[in-house]
Parts: sequence; structure tokens; C-alpha cells
Amino acid sequence: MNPMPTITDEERSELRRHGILLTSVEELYNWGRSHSVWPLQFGLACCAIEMIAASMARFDIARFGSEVFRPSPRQADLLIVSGTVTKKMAPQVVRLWNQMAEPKYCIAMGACAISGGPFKRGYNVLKGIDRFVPVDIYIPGCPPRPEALLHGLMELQKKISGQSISGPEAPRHLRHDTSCEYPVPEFGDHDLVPPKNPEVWKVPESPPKD
Amino acid sequence: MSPFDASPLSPSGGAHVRSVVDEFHGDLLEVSMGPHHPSTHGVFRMIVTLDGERIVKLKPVLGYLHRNHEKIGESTSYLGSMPYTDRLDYLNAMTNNWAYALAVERLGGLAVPERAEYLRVILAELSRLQNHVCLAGFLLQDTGASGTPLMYAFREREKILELFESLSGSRMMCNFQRFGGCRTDASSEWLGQVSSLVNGFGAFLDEFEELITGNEILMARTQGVGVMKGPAAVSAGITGPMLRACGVGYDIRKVDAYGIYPRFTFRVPIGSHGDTYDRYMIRILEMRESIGILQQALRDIPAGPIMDPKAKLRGFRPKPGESYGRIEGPKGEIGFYLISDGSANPYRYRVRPPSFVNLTLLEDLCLGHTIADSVVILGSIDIVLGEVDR
Amino acid sequence: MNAAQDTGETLLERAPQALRDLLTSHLPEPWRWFANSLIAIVAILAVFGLLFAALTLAERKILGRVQNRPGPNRTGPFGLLQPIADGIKMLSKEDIVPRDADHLLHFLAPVTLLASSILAFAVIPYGRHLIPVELDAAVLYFFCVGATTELAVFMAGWSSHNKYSLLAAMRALAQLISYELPLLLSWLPVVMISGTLSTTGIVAAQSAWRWGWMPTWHVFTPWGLAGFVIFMVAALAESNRSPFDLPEAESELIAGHLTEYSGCKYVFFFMAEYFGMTALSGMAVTLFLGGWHAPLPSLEFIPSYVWFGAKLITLLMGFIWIRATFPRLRIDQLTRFAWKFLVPLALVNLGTTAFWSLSFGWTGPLLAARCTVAVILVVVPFVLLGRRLSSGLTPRTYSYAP
Amino acid sequence: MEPLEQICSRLLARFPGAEVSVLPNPGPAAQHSLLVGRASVREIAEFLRDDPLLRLDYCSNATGVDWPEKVIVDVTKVTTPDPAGGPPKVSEVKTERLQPGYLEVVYHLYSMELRHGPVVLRTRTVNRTDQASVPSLTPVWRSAEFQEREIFDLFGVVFEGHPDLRRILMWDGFKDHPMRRDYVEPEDYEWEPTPHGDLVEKAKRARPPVKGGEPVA
Repeated sequence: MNPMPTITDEERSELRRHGILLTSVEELYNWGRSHSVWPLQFGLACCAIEMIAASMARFDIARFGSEVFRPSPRQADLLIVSGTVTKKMAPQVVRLWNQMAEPKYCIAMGACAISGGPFKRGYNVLKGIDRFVPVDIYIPGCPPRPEALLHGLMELQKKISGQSISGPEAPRHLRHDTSCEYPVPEFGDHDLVPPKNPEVWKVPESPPKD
Repeated sequence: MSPFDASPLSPSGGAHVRSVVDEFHGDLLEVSMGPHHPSTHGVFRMIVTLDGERIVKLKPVLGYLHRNHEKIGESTSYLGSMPYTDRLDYLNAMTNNWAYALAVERLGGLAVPERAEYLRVILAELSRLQNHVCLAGFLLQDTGASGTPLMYAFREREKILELFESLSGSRMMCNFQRFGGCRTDASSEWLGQVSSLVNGFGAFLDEFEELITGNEILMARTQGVGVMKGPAAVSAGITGPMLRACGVGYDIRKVDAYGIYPRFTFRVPIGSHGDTYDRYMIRILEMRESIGILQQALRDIPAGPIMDPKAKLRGFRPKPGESYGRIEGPKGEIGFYLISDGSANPYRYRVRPPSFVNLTLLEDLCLGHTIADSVVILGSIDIVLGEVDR
Repeated sequence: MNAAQDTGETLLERAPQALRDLLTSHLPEPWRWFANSLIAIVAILAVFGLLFAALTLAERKILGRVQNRPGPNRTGPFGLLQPIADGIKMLSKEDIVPRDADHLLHFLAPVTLLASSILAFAVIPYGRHLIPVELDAAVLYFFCVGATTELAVFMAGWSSHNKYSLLAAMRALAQLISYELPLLLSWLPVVMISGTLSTTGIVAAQSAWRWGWMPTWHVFTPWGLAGFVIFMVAALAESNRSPFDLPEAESELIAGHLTEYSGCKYVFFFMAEYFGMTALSGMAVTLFLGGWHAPLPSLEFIPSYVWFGAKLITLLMGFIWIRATFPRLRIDQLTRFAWKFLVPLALVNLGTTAFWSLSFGWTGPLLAARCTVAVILVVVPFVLLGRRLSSGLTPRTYSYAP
Repeated sequence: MEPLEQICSRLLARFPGAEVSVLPNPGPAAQHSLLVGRASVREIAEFLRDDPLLRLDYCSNATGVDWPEKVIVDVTKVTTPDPAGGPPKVSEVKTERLQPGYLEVVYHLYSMELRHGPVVLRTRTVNRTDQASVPSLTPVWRSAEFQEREIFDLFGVVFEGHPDLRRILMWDGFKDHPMRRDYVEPEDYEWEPTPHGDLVEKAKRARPPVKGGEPVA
């Protein structure tokens, strides 16, 4: 017996152009996930205003099916960390992330969410949310324009479309070797305890050449 | 009763810690609203004790966006703090810049050329327009109007941000004012664009008001809700439209007459009830006055330099001393208090944020109202957490 | 269901019936009944399931249009596949049950809600011969089933072990019980006039033409118009739609009783909301808008179910339009509106209907008097009560500081 | 508004035992301030609020300033006559004295009724450690409520009589007062790509040792 004939992506897109839709469960699943990314209605600082602007008439995030900003983390797919995460706020953010149902994604929007940004020197500023939460997309800028957020969303859609259901490339929630729950830091005397989650964030091995 | 018979502690118990006793032995429900909540305008948190839906105790919890602005300001040069001021009240970078520039100018004894003063007025009033229009949108969003008024408000805001961007290079974080003037000069085309926007803004306001202001649900939700009395407001240091909504006509543009504001004719609207509806309407009326100021400024703006030639931006070292500069920001009095010890960095850098002080009376306003009202009252206070927590 | 052999009946009119008979005619009698019922159930689920999907998309598109923006347009042509993408995502999403929740109730709440909202579809006549279950007390059945939603919403709020959910459940109970009364009172006149509780009977009572062109729908009488308006307002509240969406008030209670629901269960709630809205609209069409009857005699060649669908969709668009434009009421205002405005109006409306029914035979100048009295009976209480309700709420004038 | 010196003398006449003085501001802003002793600041604040000529009913700004102890070097010239009969020898003698540190609370007062201001009111704590307390002015001006809580949080000034003195910006278990000038913030700069002067230094210090790379302290 012949093995099942496989079809390449080019052939598939060629067929699609002729009106023949070939699909697999994986592709359908990824298509559904990527075209219905509902963000959590959660704003931190300046970037939140640009996030709101992105959902407003001029930029209209609704075109991507993402205007359903859900206030409850249970129904949201995307955590947009829009603004400075302070040490006082970081446990809340991690808790929100834990409360979201898989599959979930995280966008670090703006310089502060990526690294602390201009406030990096502050004693109460977390130097990047990726110390506690795995970030899918980083959007630089202070604040990033709404277009940049839309671009980040499109990149996220691409990333989701590229995931496969099984194998080492599978998303987190479909694997058994990773936990979907992340430890919530606690308040210490001066800093969070622990100050970072070593599972998620590792100190860069080789610092850049000065 | 004159609005100035100040009594610091309001009848409701004021600043005292309230101990709640339930006479009927019913269960009180303590709800923590925030820091993640759709209507706390950021990461504000209120610990609300509810008897049914009625609020019997409310404690605001701040600091979730405390990003050490003042500490950073003390280790940064005077010029280097200017971009940080953008991020205080991130809706109104222009007025924050101006307040800071004013404080530094007083500290260093700098003058500002006339054209720069006009530009400042134009930008501050544009800033006021977009802040108030956003507030109206957010307030209606808090009453549950599923986004439509907010969309219309943001449509106008985008037009103003476009002007900011074409002048300063950034939509929100303008970093435009400098001590001793402004950073870049406005072209005549730019002024023409402002002029056409300003001339069309009145029509937008008419449309907006026609859509929503007369709505009975809006009136039912806001009239008589969160009533604030003049004396309590004065004592609590409430400033801006909130203060004027309860009948105290205190506008720093008139009182301090900073910049070139005495040259313009404008009126200061005051409310008589001090409730949420008044706070909303005062902002609408202020926008109409701002349109008038903008039209006068655009008509009169002279040609000339935009920077004081004596001002030295980099390596600016004022003489030892201190200064407090304040302006009428869209949310109230925004002031900067600087102490110089003669070095390149301020010894003490303090921001007097309007939203932070305006929150003082939040509990008094909310007591006895329902949880739904507390959201609307908070919306009408117009806080921005970047400024509350700094 | 016997096929009434009306003269104007076209092939299209009989098409659904004929298709079903084609499929089931060869079966023996008890099985045939079973198959017929099964087909009716499948048809309802399919049609209203698709309508639900289309409605979510229409809502997002119309909201977008109202708000100057395009709305979803990237998923499939014109964004038409958006509901499918949402469905795939939601159904494959993790289902979280909070540790301290009451697991059984937490599971039962969405199921009960969805089931009861689907049950309501059983007694609505969708077309001349299209009614799934012919009941003598169909209207009563409909509203009994509808009342189950209150239980389900409270179950959801209670079992979630979340303070916001609990508050929402309290609100939901207050709201639903308050509005159950005007809802029931608003359709009583229809029963008084048509003398039956059967939905087909009520539709049949609206089948005549006055002056040869004007349909005798109940909405075209003074009491019927009042009843229709009260019914629709109460229906808005019963289906938790804006401006009465208090249990789900986003700006106060996160997502209300839905706060702890994710994935599939959330979809159930969402579906139940739209199903409830659709069923109530369908009942409004049946009770007041002449059911499946055409609005003009000359338009009767169009199949009856098309007319039903058209009226239904018009009402649903009204729901969406209202959502796009109104702020939300507060809970005390909401209950006050029900008890101090809608209930008295509905009670007065009963009297109006009684008068209308007693003066049935009046002709000539008496007919004019009949109409005038009925209109006065509707308008005067409306104006008086409305004024009392909104007393003290006026636009204000402002002074300027010296 | 009457000049500050006049206010000061009126205050001294009204409160004979009070420590009140005018602290001049050498800068061009010329916003001089009233320095008031701890003991009488509450009465003086009430007087300022209620006096019909002043009516300072609005406390705009309340803030703290940290003045840590510092070594002040006094240079005195000592002239010693030259025993040889030449010109007298002038030598400088440096005496070091320790100025004790203190925390200062500054209030900016305005009058909304009479529309004048500001009057800057300052008061000082005894030291920065165990006697860092001043009376709270919240009972006089409610607007000081949150601002005094902030000063307590960030500077550690204890306000006696404040109705609800808790931390406001930092979390409850936080130690120390971060706006003090000697506060050492926790260092967690593992990586610093931009040349930010001291930040790069901090980042270098926190970097893990690299195998085969440059030695890192």
C-alpha cells in the first residue's frame, strides 16, 4: 500500500487559488485561534491609552476580530502588558496570567513592559515582565503607536498559525512537560521574592561587547 | 454658607478611618475593585465594603503605578526630566511640560519669548480639548454606553494628536516645551490646520451633546450622584473642573495670570450642584471656552524667536534656591516644586499632581451610593494613574 | 399539523413540510412521529444556531457601523467567517473551574440556561404550518420555560464563588423578577382579545384585513401598541441586554455571573443570551406583529416563514441598535422603572383592553369615540407616570464665575 | 497679600512662645518661606487658615525634603604675628562640624477666597531616625491627607494626629523610605544594553561571571 500522499504548502495554496480548500485539523485549529484573539481589558500606563486608541475607530482592532476586550481573564486569550509593571503590580499581573485559560498569549507592549524602559532606574519598577511571564511578542516604543500594536497582533497571528499540534513545537497547553501555571512572586523587604522566575527568564549568557 | 467656610473633616467622617457597624447583623461584603478592573482607569484599586449594593466604606489603594518619577528626577538633569514629565499625566504631555518649564524658569529667572507663550497657550488648550473630550467618552463608557461616545471622542482626539505629532514628532509624549521657550517652531500651515480643527470643534461638540447629554438615562445616572460641597472641596484641595463644578470659580489661568492668559477673554463656568452631571457639563463648557481662547491665540500669534537666547538647556545649573510653579492643567492644578543646590540635578523634585489630591474625597463622594455609582464618580474625577502614583 | 389547503398557498409555502414528509413518509407510524420531532429539533438547532452566529457577526458589524469603523473584515470574505473562528477558539479553550466553586452547580448552570432557552423555541409558529409543538397553553409554557433562566443565572453566580458573580446573581434575581411581571401583564390583553393561549390561535386572530389592506395585527390597536412596547422593554431586561445588562455590567462587575466561566461554558451562556433574545422576539412577533402574516394582502405570495423571519430580524436589529446607543441604568432605577412605570402601565392597559373588548360592536361615531377613549387611556398614564419617573431630571443652565 | 515679614511678626505677636522665622529663598523665584517650630505648627496653620487677612484655605502642595547629616567645614583665618617682625602669617584653620540631619515638610498655601499666595510653610523634625515626627496638618487642610501619607511612606516622617497614617505608594511590608537620599535600592540589573553611565556599572556588578570572558567583579 502506498503511504498517504502528502501535499506541500505551495500545492495547497495553488489549489486554494482555484477554489479548492484543503485543510487539516491543525490548520483549522490554528486558523480559528489566530483569527479570534480576544485581549484582556487590562491597561497599566501610557501604553494603555494607545491600546485603547488601537481599538477605536481610526485603527480599529476589530478588523482582526480582536475588539472583544474581555474584562474577565477567564475569557481572554491575550494579555497585553501595556505599560510599566511596578513591583507592587507584578504579582497581580502574574496572577492574571495564571487566571487566563489556555491557549493564551502575552504581548509586552512598550519599552517599560519589555525592560523597564525610561523608568528602569526606579526602585519600584520591574525590569521587564518577561522575568515572570513568557512573552510571545515584544512591541518596542514609548509608547508604541497603535499601528505597532496592530502589527504585533498580526505577528502573533503568524506565530499561532505556525504552531503544530504535536511534537516539540506544540504550544504550551498541548504539551505535558510544561506547566501552565507560573509562580506568583511575593513582596519582600525591598524587592519581590523571588525577583525573577528562573524557569522563564535567564540572565543572558554572554553580555554584549561594551 | 460661603464656599470658603472650610471644614476639613466632612460630616460623613471625613479623613477618619471608618469603622463599619451593621445594625441589622447582615453580612457586609468586602469587594476589592482593582487593580485590574475595567473601570478604574488603570491600576487603581478600591477596597469597597458593601451592604447589598450600597457602599458603606471605601478605601483607595494606590501605588500600583508608582514608578519613582521623583527619585529619578533627582538624579537627572533639569533638561533630562522633561521627557519624564510627559509620562505623568500621559493624556496631557503639553501641560505637564509647561508646568515643569514654568517651575524651572522661575528657578533660573528665565524669560519666555512672546511667540513661545502663544504656542504654549495653543498647545495647552488643544491638550485641554482632547483631555476633556476623552473624559466625556470614558465617563459615558463607565455608565455602560458600549463604546459609541468614546469612539466619537477618540475621533476628535486623533485629529489633535495628529497636530501634536506633526509639531513635536510624537503623538502622546511630546517633550515639546523647554525652559525659556519651545523646542520647534510652528509653521503657518500647521497653524492653519489648528485653525480649521478649532473651527470645526464646536460643531463636533454640538453633535456629541445632541447625541448624549440630554439622554434621560445619563441624567438619571449622574444627577444627584456624588455631590460635593464647596467648603469640603476647598479644604480637600480639589482643583480644576471638579472644584468649579461645586461652585468655586477658582481657575489658575485667571488667578495666577501666568503666561499670557490675561490677554484672552474667556469665562470660567461654574456648577451649582457639584454632582457628577455638573462635573461632566463643566468640562463640556470649558471646551467651548477653550475654542474661544484658541481662536484668539491663532489670530494674535506674532512672529519672532521661540527660545530665550539666555536659556542654556544642557548643563543648566540654576543658583541655589527653590521655586514652585503651577498651571491650570486640564485635570486641575499641576505644580512642580524644585529645590536647587547649584548642581546640574535638582536637589528635590516634587510633582504636585491634581488627580492624586482630587482623589482625597473619593470615599466621601461614594458613601451611600451603589457600586455602579462609584464607578461613575471615579470616572468623573478624571484620574490618570501615571500622575496619581508617579 | 394538518395541511390547511388555502387557496393562495404556493409550492414554497409547503416546501419545508413536503421535504419532511419526503424523508419520513416511508416510516411506520410511531417511528414517523419520532422522526418528525427529531427533524423539527434538528431544524431549530441548525437554523437558530446559524442565526446566533450571524447575529454575533451582525452585532459587531452594526456596532462598527454606528461607531464609524468597519468591524471584523479580515476573517474570510468581509469577515463572514469570524463567528466560525470564534467558535473554534472558544470550544477548544481550556475549561477552568475554580477550586472553591460548587462544581456541580457550576457545570449545571450553563446547561440549564441553554436548555431552557432552546425549549422556548418549541411553541413559536414560524410559518403557516411550521410549529414544532402545538400546545393549547403555548404562551403559558413559553413564559414558564423562560423563567428558568433566572434560576440558571443565580446558579452561575452562586456557584462561581466569586464576589462579583454573587453581586451579579443578586442583581439578576432582582432584575428578572421585577421584569417578569410587566412581561406577563403585557401579553394578557392579547389573550383577552383572542381568547386563547395557543400561539397558532393568536396568530389566527390577527389574520383578517381591515378595509381590505390594513392588517389587524394587535400592534395596530392602542392597547396592542402599549402592550408591544412594554413587552419589548421587558424583553430587553429579561434577556440582559443593554441598557438593562446589569448582571453582566462590564464597567462595574467585570463580567458579572460569567466572570468565572471560560471556553465552552461561556459559549453556552453567550448562546443562551442570544437564543433568549431571539425567542422573546419571536414571541413578540407572534403576539403583536401578526405572526407569520404578510403586512399587505398583495404580498401574501411570499412564504409565511419569510415574513416571520423578516419581522424577527427587524426586532433583533432593534436590540442591537439600542445596545449601540444607550448608557446603562442602575439597579435601583431599573427596578423602579419596572415597578413604578411598566407594571402600572400594563395594569391600565388591561383596563383599556377590557374597554376595547366591551365596545367591540360600536360603529360610526361610536367607533371614533372608542378609538379616542382607548388612545387617551394609553397616552395619559404614560405621560403622567413618565413625568413622575423622570421628575427632577432636567438639563441645566450654568453660570460663569465673575 | 501682606509681605512675609509682616505675617511673621503678626504670628510672633499672636503666639509669643512660638518659633517662627522667615527663611529667605536666594533664588530668582523669591518665594520665601515661614519656618515654624514643630510645637506650634498646628495652631499657626489654623491661624493662617482662619485669619481674615490671609484666609489661606487651600493647601496646594505638601512635600517632604530630606536633609541628611553633613559635614560642614568652617574655615577660619588665624593671623599669627611673625616673630621675626615680618608681615603676619595668615593660616586657615579648618574645623569640621557635623550638622545633624533632619527631615523637612513643606506646605504651599494659597487662598481661594482672597486669591493670593503662595505662603510656604516649613517645619522640621528633630532628626532622621527616632524623632522624625511633626504634627499632622490634615485636621487643618484635608488635602494634606494623602500627601502626608505619601511623605510618611517615602520619607518616613511620622505625622502625629494623622487619621490614617499608612503606606500609600509602596506595599505594606516594605522596609525603609525610598525617597531618602541614602536609600540603597535593590540592584537587579542583569543586563544593560544602553550606555547609561552608572546603570552600566550596576549591570556589570550584577552580571554573572563569564567563562573565558572578561573578569567580572
